Amino acid sequence: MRYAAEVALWLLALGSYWLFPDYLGLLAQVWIAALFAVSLDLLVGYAGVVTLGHAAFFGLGAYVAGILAVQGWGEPFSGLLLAGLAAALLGLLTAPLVLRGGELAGLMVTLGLALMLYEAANKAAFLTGGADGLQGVEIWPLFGRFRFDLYGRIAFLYALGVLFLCFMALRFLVATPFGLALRGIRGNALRMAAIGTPVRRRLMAAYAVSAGVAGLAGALLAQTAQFVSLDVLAFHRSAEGLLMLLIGGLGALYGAVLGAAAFTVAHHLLAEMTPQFWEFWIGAALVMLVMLGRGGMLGLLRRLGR
Amino acid sequence: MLTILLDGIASGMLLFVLACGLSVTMGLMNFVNLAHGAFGMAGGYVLVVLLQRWGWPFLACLPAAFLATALLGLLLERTLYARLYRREHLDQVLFSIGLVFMAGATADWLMGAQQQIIQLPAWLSGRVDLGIGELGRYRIFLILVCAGIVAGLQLGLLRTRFGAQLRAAVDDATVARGLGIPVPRLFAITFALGSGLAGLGGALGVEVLGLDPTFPLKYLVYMLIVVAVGGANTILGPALAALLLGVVDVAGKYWLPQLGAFIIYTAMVALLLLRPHGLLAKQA
Amino acid sequence: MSRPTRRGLLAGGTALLAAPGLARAQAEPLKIGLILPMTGPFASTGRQIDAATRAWLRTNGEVQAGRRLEILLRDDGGVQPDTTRRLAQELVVRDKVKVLAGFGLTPLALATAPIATEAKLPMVVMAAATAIIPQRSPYILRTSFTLPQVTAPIAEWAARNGIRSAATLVTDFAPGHDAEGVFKARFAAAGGRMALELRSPLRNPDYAPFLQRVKDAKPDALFIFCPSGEGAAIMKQFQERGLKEAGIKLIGTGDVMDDDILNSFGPDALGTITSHHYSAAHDSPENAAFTAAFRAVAPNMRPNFMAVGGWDGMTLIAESLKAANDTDGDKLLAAMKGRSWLSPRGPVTIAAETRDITQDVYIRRVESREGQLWNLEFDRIAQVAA
Amino acid sequence: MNAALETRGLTRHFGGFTAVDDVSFSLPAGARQALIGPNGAGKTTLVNLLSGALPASAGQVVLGGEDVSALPMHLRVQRGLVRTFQISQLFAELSPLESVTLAVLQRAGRGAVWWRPLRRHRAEQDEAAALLARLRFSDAEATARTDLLPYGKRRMLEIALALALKPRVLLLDEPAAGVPPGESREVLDTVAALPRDVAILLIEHDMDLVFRFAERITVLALGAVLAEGTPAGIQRHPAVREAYLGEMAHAPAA
Repeated sequence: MRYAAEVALWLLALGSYWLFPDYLGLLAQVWIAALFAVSLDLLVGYAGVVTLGHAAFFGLGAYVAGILAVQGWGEPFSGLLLAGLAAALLGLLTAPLVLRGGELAGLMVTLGLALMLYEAANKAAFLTGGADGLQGVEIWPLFGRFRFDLYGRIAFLYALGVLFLCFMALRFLVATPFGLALRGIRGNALRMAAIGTPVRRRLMAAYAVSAGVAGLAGALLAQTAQFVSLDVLAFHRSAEGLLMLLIGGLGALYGAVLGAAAFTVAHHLLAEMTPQFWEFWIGAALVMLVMLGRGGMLGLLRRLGR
Repeated sequence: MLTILLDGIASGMLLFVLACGLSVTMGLMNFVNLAHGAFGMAGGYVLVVLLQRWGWPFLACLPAAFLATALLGLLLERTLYARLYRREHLDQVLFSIGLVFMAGATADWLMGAQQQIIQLPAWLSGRVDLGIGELGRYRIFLILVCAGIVAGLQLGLLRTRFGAQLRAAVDDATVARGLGIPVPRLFAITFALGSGLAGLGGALGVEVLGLDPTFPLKYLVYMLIVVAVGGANTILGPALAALLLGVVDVAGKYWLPQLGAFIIYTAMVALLLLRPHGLLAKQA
Repeated sequence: MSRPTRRGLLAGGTALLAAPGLARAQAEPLKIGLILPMTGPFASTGRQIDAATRAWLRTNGEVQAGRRLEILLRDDGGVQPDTTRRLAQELVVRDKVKVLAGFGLTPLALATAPIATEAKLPMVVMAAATAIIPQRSPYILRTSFTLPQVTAPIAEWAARNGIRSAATLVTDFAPGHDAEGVFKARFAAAGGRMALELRSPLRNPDYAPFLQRVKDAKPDALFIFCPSGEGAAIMKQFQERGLKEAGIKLIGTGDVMDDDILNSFGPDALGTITSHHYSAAHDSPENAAFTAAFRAVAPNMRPNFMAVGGWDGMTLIAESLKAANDTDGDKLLAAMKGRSWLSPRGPVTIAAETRDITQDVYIRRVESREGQLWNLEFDRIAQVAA
Repeated sequence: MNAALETRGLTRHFGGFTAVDDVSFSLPAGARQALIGPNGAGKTTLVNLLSGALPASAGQVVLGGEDVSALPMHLRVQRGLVRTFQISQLFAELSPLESVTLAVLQRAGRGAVWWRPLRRHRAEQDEAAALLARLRFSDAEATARTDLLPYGKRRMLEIALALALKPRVLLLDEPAAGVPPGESREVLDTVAALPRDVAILLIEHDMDLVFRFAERITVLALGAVLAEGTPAGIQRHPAVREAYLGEMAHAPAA
């Protein structure tokens, strides 16, 4: 039953390629947003570390992939991989700072670090293009054959493929002893220490993995849009990722995908219908969602299923 | 040199008035209200409408901005916020960001997207030579008003019955309830007070911080910094944090403009790492 | 979303009245993808251009050369270039637009340039003003202005009018760098001395410390460039810091003395001298018609330089459509290159080589007329190339 | 004699207040010892110092001859020093089976395995299931969400989590707190049935349980060791009677 639903969901995702051929660009953005939200879910939903600065890793990944391409290395897969590794490394380096203090302090440190990175990218205009964005990103054809086209066909398939692989890897990860340990830490970090678990080391590992996946998402954006702007590091990117995750439902990975799809599509439709007031309706939907129940869309589905 | 210091103090004071309500909602009600800046924006727009369109005197607009936003805060607290006190922080984040979006779009619809500009009365514009340096009259006015508010809050918290009840409730809401303190009413009044102060801060800030529909998000980060660095639950902690923030920010932009906002964020991260529970908190 | 419906009715009416056009009105409409910041910090740019395009359609009719001009408006929020780019892509792929237009800020236009190239569709930049933009794609044309174009005149005017030393304060992004570079070069060439060069961040700027530095440096004049709408905040601080009393003249490009918000600056703005290609107070029958049409659509706004960019963009598209009598991108582009017309700002030409706009630039002074503030033009530099 | 656990001059201040004051005592291998004392004597603070939940202001904690004072809690646990909590510290959203499996995996050094799924760790899961069965958890109880279990079961799970770690030294912080008398004996019997090489320190209020269980008793008052000896000796100890047992004499099984 559960597997059937999962398979159906992925088939639907792939099928949207033929169902909505005019929306491939938007759908590629959905997959990228979903990957970002999934990376957040590992951290927030499983390990229980709330962050307001995850855009730092998304943005770093985007800039690494983008700068590589500008400097003459436009091969997509290796660029993607390097971007993910760079983001994971940054995650590993900053994790001790984030995990040092209490909940609020840690939250603010994530925010502060992301803002610092934003400013750094803004000032390092020689490398990043500053506020004008990184120009001249040219990505080579996928497998040396499939050029990123105007219709977004290759972008769609590439982004969905990377999302699927990362999702399955994370799905595997959360079902290992390591994944169980993260859930344990989210449930009760004191007890985890009392059964001998090096809590900080586990959280650092989770932070690095999550950062790496976020970096992959950022790199996907840079490669499919062939452009990077400061915006990839902005606060609202972090906030939107969190919103998608909360809308979809925490701690089940699929919630992140659902939330990202719902948020991106709703945003798009509303912005198209009322270019000036879409924010109002998004806001109203969020308020309603919270007032009506918890657990996001996944929680709603589960309650309906009962 | 002195001008820079006083400028920093003025903007820090203003930040404190904007943020102190947030520190109370976080500390007392344990509610992460990211929509706090929306009350500041509301207060700003009240001032703009009263002053620019209806021609009220400036000094009458300030209490009006306070009252209007306090009332708005009370209304929202009773209808929406009160239902969410026991929910997870993440739910509160989602809810309050939703409110920010709605507030921004509403302000845009009612007032337009442009920066609002006000004309101060003559006695508040221009500069005075204090002998030690020149300072804008409005900055002096800001410092005086905000210092008055800090002093009033601190005294009110220490000397009044309401303040005593509030402190008891902050320490332990369950015990306070057991002692017969009407906690829901206390929460409502405090929330209204915090919203009103944000509104007043927003009104005072139109001249200095500017005002447009992106105000709530634009200053959210600054307000969060004040609360996180200052520590929730106290008046003096956030006040000190706000002053520090204001001075460092202004001084940094004066002497090291090429570093921009980098300084302020670095300072925040450093402070958080050194004193994770707030400037004045006893460190565990 | 009732506007297109209303517009549809209107178009029908126009077509009926214009009997000769009736048969040709059956032709496939020309879809124009208009991408503007309608929300966010630069929303005023989007509102101005949107209003101007609507005013244009009301004045000139929706049917041009037998085709209905259909505008598909999209909001990119002004700060996310990848959104602008995706919207452009969707407009091309899904909505089959034949012209892309709008583009409030430089990064947004730059991010979209490859789409225009790949789709082979004209991209009419109505606002963004960095010099390099049209070089990023052979399909980009511009109906607004470039910063070098409007900056050079004020630099030379300043040097001619007794200003020996100047400071610059520009927003830290490409147009700002353009303005800073050109001002410095022209001012120095004319014998002036640069006292201080400052750059303020694009987002969440606080101008107070910058202006304090300017005051302490005591130049004869301060040259300012900032995005449309930010001028108010600078003016405030300029007044409050007492730079005027300290004998520092405020000069700049017209972005600072934006017509949209000029009235709210108060009397302190009086006497400020700027150079720009358009003032709402420009004295010509074309401008009178334009401002009247604009007011009819947006009674609470005064058209500014953004609006005129939008209006002229529509003129360019419609005139080229008439000339090409085809919606093919390359044919439209060919018809657009080298086109000249009489704009509300004066005579303009889209230079065939650069695809950028050649126009008159005016030196203006803020003055009060009938209780309102206006940028009154007192000098003109004819036909400045971009 | 080689002590399993020993403290030397262990001290902890909170501001101006000294909660634990220069405590030196030792727990021999295989001990069945109790730590008693009136409310506020510093018992829980002492457990927190021993387990590493709190850093000591001064003094040392020596585990099997090794000074562990500077080690964080999880490293002390890995060396065999395990505690339970007076107020249950459980994983509300996990089942008892998952919770105990976590502990078993951690003990077995497989807590961070990320390359093999949980379901292929049969041995650890079987061990956890066996332990829970031994503590009379039904299959349904073992797989239900922990926060839905009755209170008594949750107290048992608290102990199960400790036992799963196969401790050398076990600190039980009021394991029967809030458990009805019948069940509390069951709790203690489970503990008493542990192998003799496990040293156990029982912190307890319930004198009945203490005298049933302990072979030696340490009395803590005002943060300092007041007396130490056999149950009979402690009962006769005049200072203890005055400071502590006196007030309890009326209700020995309170």
